[in-house]
Amino acid sequence: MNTLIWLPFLPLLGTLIPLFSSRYSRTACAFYTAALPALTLFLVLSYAGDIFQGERFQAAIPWIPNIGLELAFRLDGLALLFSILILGIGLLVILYARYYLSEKDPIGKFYAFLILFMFAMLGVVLSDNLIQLWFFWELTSISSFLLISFWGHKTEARKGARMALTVTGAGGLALLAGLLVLGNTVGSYSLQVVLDSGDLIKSSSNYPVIVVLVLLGAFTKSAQFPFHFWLPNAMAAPTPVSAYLHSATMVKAGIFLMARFYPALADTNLWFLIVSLTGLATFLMGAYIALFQHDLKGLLANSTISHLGLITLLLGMGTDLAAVAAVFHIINHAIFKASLFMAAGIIDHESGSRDMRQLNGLWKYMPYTATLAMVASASMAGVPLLNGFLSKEMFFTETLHQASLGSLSWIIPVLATLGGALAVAYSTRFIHDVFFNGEPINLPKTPHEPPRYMRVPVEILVGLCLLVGIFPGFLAGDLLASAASATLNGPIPEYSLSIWHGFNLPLLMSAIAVVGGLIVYKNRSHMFKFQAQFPKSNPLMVFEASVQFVTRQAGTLIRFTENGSLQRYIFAVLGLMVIMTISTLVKLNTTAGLRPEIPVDAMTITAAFLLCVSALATVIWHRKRVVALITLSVVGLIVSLAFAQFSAPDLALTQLSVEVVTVILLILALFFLPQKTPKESHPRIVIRDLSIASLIGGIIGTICYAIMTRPLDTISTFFTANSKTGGGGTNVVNVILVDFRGFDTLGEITVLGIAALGIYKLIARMRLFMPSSDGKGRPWSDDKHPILLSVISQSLLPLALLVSAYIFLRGHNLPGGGFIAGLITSVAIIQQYIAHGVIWIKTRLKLDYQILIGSGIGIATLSGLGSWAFGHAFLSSWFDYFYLPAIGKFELASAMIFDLGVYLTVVGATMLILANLGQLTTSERPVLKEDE
Amino acid sequence: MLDITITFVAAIICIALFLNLWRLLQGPTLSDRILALDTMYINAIALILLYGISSSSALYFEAALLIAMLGFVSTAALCKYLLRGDIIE
Amino acid sequence: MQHLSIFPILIPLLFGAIMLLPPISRELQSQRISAIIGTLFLLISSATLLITVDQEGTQLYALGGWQAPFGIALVADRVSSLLVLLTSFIAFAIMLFAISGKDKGGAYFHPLFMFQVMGINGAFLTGDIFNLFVFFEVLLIASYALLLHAGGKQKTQSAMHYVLLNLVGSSLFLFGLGILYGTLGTLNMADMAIKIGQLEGETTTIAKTGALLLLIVFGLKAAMLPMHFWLPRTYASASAPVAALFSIMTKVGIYSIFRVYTVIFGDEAGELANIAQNWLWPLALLTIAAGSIGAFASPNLKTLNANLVIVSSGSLLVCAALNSEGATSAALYYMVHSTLASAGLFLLADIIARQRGKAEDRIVHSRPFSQPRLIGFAFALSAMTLIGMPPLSGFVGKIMILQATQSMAQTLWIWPLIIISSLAALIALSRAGTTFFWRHNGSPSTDDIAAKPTEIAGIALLILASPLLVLFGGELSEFTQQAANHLHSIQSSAYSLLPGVTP
Amino acid sequence: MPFYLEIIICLSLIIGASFLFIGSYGLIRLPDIYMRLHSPTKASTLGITGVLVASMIFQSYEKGGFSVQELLITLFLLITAPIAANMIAKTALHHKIKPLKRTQNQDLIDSICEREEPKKADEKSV
Amino acid sequence: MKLFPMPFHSILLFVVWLLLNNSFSAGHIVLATFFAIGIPLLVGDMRDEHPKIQKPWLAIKYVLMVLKDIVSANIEVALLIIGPVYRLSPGFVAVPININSDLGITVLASTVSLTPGTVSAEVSKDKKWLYIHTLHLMNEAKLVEEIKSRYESPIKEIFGC
Amino acid sequence: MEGIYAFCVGLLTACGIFLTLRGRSFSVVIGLTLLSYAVNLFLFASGRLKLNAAAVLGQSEQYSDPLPQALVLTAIVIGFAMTAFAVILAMRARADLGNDHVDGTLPSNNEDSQRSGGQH
Repeated sequence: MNTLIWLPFLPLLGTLIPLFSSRYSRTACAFYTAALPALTLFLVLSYAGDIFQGERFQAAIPWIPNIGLELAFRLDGLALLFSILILGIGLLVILYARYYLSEKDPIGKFYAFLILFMFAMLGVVLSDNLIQLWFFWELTSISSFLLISFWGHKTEARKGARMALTVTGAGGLALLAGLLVLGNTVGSYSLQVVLDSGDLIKSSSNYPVIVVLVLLGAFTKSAQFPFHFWLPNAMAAPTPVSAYLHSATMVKAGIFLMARFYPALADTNLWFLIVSLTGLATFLMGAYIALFQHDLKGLLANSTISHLGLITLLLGMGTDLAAVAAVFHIINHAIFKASLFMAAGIIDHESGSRDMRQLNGLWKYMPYTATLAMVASASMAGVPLLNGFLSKEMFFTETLHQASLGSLSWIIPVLATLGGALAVAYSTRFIHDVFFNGEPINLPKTPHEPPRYMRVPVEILVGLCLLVGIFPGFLAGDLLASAASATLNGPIPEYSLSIWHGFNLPLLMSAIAVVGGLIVYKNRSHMFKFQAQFPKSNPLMVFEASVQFVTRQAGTLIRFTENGSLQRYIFAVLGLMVIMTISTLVKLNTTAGLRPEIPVDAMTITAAFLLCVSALATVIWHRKRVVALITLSVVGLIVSLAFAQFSAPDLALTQLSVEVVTVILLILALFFLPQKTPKESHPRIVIRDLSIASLIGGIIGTICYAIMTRPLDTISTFFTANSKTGGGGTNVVNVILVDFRGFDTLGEITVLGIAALGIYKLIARMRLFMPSSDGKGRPWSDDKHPILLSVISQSLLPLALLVSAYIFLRGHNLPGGGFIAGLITSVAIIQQYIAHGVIWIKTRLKLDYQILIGSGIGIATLSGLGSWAFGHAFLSSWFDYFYLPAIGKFELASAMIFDLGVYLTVVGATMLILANLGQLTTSERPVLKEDE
Repeated sequence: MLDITITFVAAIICIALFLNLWRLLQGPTLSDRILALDTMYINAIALILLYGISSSSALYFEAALLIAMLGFVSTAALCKYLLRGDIIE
Repeated sequence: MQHLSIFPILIPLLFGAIMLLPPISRELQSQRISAIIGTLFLLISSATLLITVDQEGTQLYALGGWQAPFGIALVADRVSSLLVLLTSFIAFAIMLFAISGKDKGGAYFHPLFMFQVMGINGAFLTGDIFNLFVFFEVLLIASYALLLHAGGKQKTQSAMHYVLLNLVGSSLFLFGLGILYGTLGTLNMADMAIKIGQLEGETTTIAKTGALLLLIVFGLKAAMLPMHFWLPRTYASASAPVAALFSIMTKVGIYSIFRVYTVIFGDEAGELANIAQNWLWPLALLTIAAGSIGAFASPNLKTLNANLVIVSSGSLLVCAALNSEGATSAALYYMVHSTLASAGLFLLADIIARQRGKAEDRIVHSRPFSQPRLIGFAFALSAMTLIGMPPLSGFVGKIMILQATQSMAQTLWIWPLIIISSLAALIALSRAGTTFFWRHNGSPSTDDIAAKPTEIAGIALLILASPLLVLFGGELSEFTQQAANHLHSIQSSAYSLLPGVTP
Repeated sequence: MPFYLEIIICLSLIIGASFLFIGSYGLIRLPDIYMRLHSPTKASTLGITGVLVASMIFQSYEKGGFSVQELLITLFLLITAPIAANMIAKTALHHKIKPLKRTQNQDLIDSICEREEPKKADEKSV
Repeated sequence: MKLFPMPFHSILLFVVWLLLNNSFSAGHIVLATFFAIGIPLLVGDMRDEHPKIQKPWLAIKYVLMVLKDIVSANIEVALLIIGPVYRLSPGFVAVPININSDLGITVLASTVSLTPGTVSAEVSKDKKWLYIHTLHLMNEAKLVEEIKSRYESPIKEIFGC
Repeated sequence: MEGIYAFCVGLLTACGIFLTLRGRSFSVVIGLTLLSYAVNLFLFASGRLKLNAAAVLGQSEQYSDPLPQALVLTAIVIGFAMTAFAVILAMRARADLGNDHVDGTLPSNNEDSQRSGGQH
């Protein structure tokens, strides 16, 4: 029981072995690599007896219950069959690859990928949970991608692998969707539950969706028409990979999926139509195309497609016997196709070519291999006494026994016979063209027999072909029976596995197929000529071209939308805003609320008028930058007056000082920017911008009005009530800033500090454009530091500092505070810079602004941390009143330390910004000719 | 009487502000505009003080003080810009 | 540890401040050491916080001792503590990466990094909407500065767009805040959630405009269409550690959307219940589409990754639009996954660009890598994670999102888009990967450009987190489920945070 | 408030306002920048002093103490106004703005601009 | 002296602090003293060397005189402004000065600007000439003479330069 | 009064937005400054307008809402920091990219825009 849980993980453990053992000899590496799969195979086989008795092993542990994923494995007949195929053929491929790969190829990596793939495949077949099944399903896609692209330096390998990955990946996604719907419909992701609720599924309205999605997954993986195109291009992989992936495992995953969900999904018209018709089409088309391949592996790949189509067709027919036939053919196809691929690999390996136009008459050079290959391809063609014959007979029988197409049902056996004929034809071609048909033409190497052990896997497989063909019941009976029973999730129908059923219609069909195939082969030159009329379409090219087309189109689209125009980006944001807010605001019936308005007075009107006019002037003159700056100052002034009028003295102070610093900054910047803005907006754009701007202005104004005229209950009464008692200050705004919401302020000074640091970064190593003349081409004055200004500034500095100290100290109780004080100090220092220049200051003022910022933020934080010592929360304020003789009562509060931090940060940040900016220019200023 | 006077004075200062604005918009030279701005600052101080009187509150004094201090800096900076381009050098 | 919930904010703040002061500010080496120590502390405290929250429930921290709704409260619930831990984790990993040389090229990298982390953590933890604004600004301004780290024309250009757009965004944020305060009279999100249900008459309409304005702001941060244009260029031009750190920034926007539109404007909001969802629907889907198209069109790996960030944003927005516990849980899981994955790939892209010489990370053939195996392996892992292929974490998140859809109409819209976007990622990343690792000419560079041990460690931390997310997916998804549960119940997300207020 | 105080306040307000007004009026009325400079620097300074005096008296009375903060503003303005005027004048001169035609000694402007001694220094100096 | 690098400023600061706070309480006197000593120490470096006031009483007298002049100047200018503009005859005047300290020149220039009808526009590079603009220039020589005698010489005396 | 106030806020917003949509960094910065004025006024107004009601205890009978004032203060400071950054960034862009267009490249249809640029 528990073995089952870690059984699939045994090979996974093995992925590491080759990586570490590759430093030893290649043989050792192969040997060590094979150890774990062999062990796994042994363990799996140890279950076989019980399974043949009809038992089923299941084991599960929860994993991610929220998505229905659990680690659940089951080992029933179908899983057993596939496990044996995967592990058995895998072992043979490991052996084979040891000889196939050249010294240069990193064999460790190859084995690691191979084992990884083996693990994934094993996971798929052993899964007992839908999500887990998909999990491993995708793993097979990835690991097969790695294998196919093993020779990644080759373009075909890269592209082929990518195409395989894309197609199977897409299918995998569809499968995921299908499985999720399936799980939803059933209410469980447990496979057993799903298999047991076939009726529920088939009667559900989701059924078509499930079928289509699951089949998409299966068809892409199994290279069914119209998704078949990736498989031939995956032949760029090393031949051991093809032998493994494209015969027994990867492509069979799709088939496995259909078989697995057979009880749950099959046996409806929809299923029949999709599956059998797809299978039929694939069967014929693959066979037809295979005939015209000159590449040995291309032929095999297309024949694989064809055989997969055959199995699909069988699974689609919906009869129990057909399902048995399908399972049987899965076994047979795996055996003969793996051996054929290996044989092809040997031929390629020993002769250096895979082109059947060059490869001729190899019988002479490698008779032993030729014999093996011939047996295997005879099996592929369906020659009696070989395993291929048996399942093909069953197939023909089943085509005769179905009637789903009504009166047109005869078409299916006819077409099946045609397909059989084509199979015979390409098999014959494989045999005849390669081993006979004259002498080899321009082969790179002189062919010879391969190393002894390279043939061993082929021998084993061909032996199996024969043995199964002759003693089917003995060798494959139990396996087939249990697998078929698992597929059907119930009892299996009566069938006979004997070679001889007497003369009957299927035998006749076989005979027709053989004869027809030989005739077709005989007349192949006509057909080649006929086929040559069609333009050769390389799916790889088509795929690449279409990917590139999509990429190009996407690029065009992206270049159109993300055209790098900020104006457009901002417009998009604003446009969305307009749409959103207008759609809401139209529901606002009355703008004005019930709150009585304040009566208008002359001062307000004046201020409003000044504000509006200067704002408009700023807009109108924004191209004359200095003028715009002046009008902007007016706007700022009026805004601070407005704050003052509406009872916000703190705001007025802050706004004023910030405004001045901003203007100074803008003036500084203006020097390095063009003095004027060219007129470059198209009138249409201007109109557009004007309309959106006025729309937004209207919206904001309306909302503002609507809010102001409605009464409101706020939490602020708490602040006014607790400001003095809890915060120790009478200026509620300041108490909020340093106490109630001190955390905001901490963030705010951090922002300021960061801005300064960022600006410092910006300024560093900046190469500046410095105009040697102003906007009208006038040279600058040579009076760097007007003496009147310098002298007065020196006198003003102590006064300004005093004022800032004053503002700072009173902040807690009256309008003011650390921030405004900091700005005043900064402005005072800036004025010194303006009056005296950087060099003068540098020699006199030794302040590291960066340290100021750091210590400011640090002090503010530490003042907040102080409260921890008393067991209070961060930033809990503390204040008390003290009495000193002769001075009287005074207040000390932790908020003041916090405010000091604010002050320092503000000074540091502002100065770091402005002083550095100034500093930068001084050294690089273009020298003017004084006498011009 | 005080109320009437204040209203009257406020009106006068408002007119003065309008006149400043006129000059500011009219120009013709940048110096004119700066001068107008400077004058505006002074008138704004008066306005604030007046508002302080009318609302009998001393809270607005600092605003006036700040305008007096900062207005000068901003004027000086603007002039320095026109003279030298770079105000901190 | 009653102060635990503020540690994730204070630690980076203090470390950032200390790094500005001598003697640490003088030497790069000591800054590096303190940065590592700082992020490590941060990681430890965040993890402790998460554990505490998981065991003891939501931690409420009233700053200054002022109880909500009057003071600012930090709310460490499952959602925020998870994201804080995520932030701290990637910060640690990125810092590990950065200290081997990427922190050169400009001053103040470490303090800015710290401040940015502080801003992100603060935005996650705060329970006050204005404080959220403040932390938004902290993280934004730090990101502006960091974006310009190590200079270059492209950076300047993209920074210009990024900064100006976000400045507009900040203005809108304040408008929205003004409207909400003007109608609700409170700033605490829990309190708002309660008061919004009591609004009457046309005030609700006004409040709605405010809410929608906020949606735009958060959408801008989250790169929601049509406001995603800034993202690809910005992320692609940022230097690797910065871009990696940015990968959590879009998540801040998403997180805010969840916070605001499931808690404040959630089911209990009366007339204003679930107002955002109608808008989110189409925009989220279009965002996925736009990101996928962008991924196709990306000329280089960083842009590609940036576009995938947009796709992940779109997927998360879809979850927000779905507005169910399952969807929120899915979103939380997906957020963790996609942040780690894209951060890892951004770092990796830098190594890739460095070893490919002139070709940098453009998807063209170039000289081979000097460490092809290591890089190839890392690339494969992170590509699979981003595509959402098992066995890496992407698929769990994707499945959770897919499972969260309820109605047929939802399924019809969401599933194809999400699936197609995965396919687009697959095609784009496989194209990039095959080109990078297999299309070569010349020989690898002989310069000393090999990834340094700490760089590898940083990348490994991020990339290898992905399989762990799958391995412990059960526990994690259980956690996110509880977190979502908490977020969707107004009882736990609002009333329980306000002592003395009962429904 | 005692009547005499009210009168004083009103008077100084009105005087102040008138000067402020004249200052701004001059700004409009005078024909060139150099002349305009005079009116705000002088008239407005005095005007503001008037308002300040009014405010001083008023606030002193209101607070029942002695409020002389306003003096500080006056001090500031007295210090800064001439410098501001000087800077503006420098700017105007630097930009070579033509003064009114009838301005005397226009030939000085060039040397002022260059900040050199007057070209006709010998004749002029006393 | 080291405690008071700028004695004049110290006094000024002391007074201004008390002015600002409108209070003569002990606490404010302590603070005022603190700032009066502290700020000059802080900004002591931020100054060029300037001559000290040699004759404080003369300085006070000078200030009072200037204040008186300011009032008269304002009235005078106000009348000029209101009066007919066409009668004004503005003009530039170059005033030779021989104060050799920047502070002195500044004080002179400020005074000139604040007093009747004149605005100081520029100081020549060699600091020998003060250019002024007059609103109504009637007698150039007389104006120059008046400036020199009424303002320049007291300033020279006050600063002793 | 409220009407006028709202009108001013709307107008400032409109002016700010219009300038923000211009192509040159300086105009955009000016626009953002205008916009931030509007924002501050708007946020301030969310606490309703009151005359003579400064929120200083003991200075008036009734108090205006102090909270929005505190918020606006924070917003002003943050706005200042942001504007400063944007301004310097604009300079940096000019230095790095050679022009002051927000997109870093001049629109192709305009040749004479370079004229306003200065020398190094």
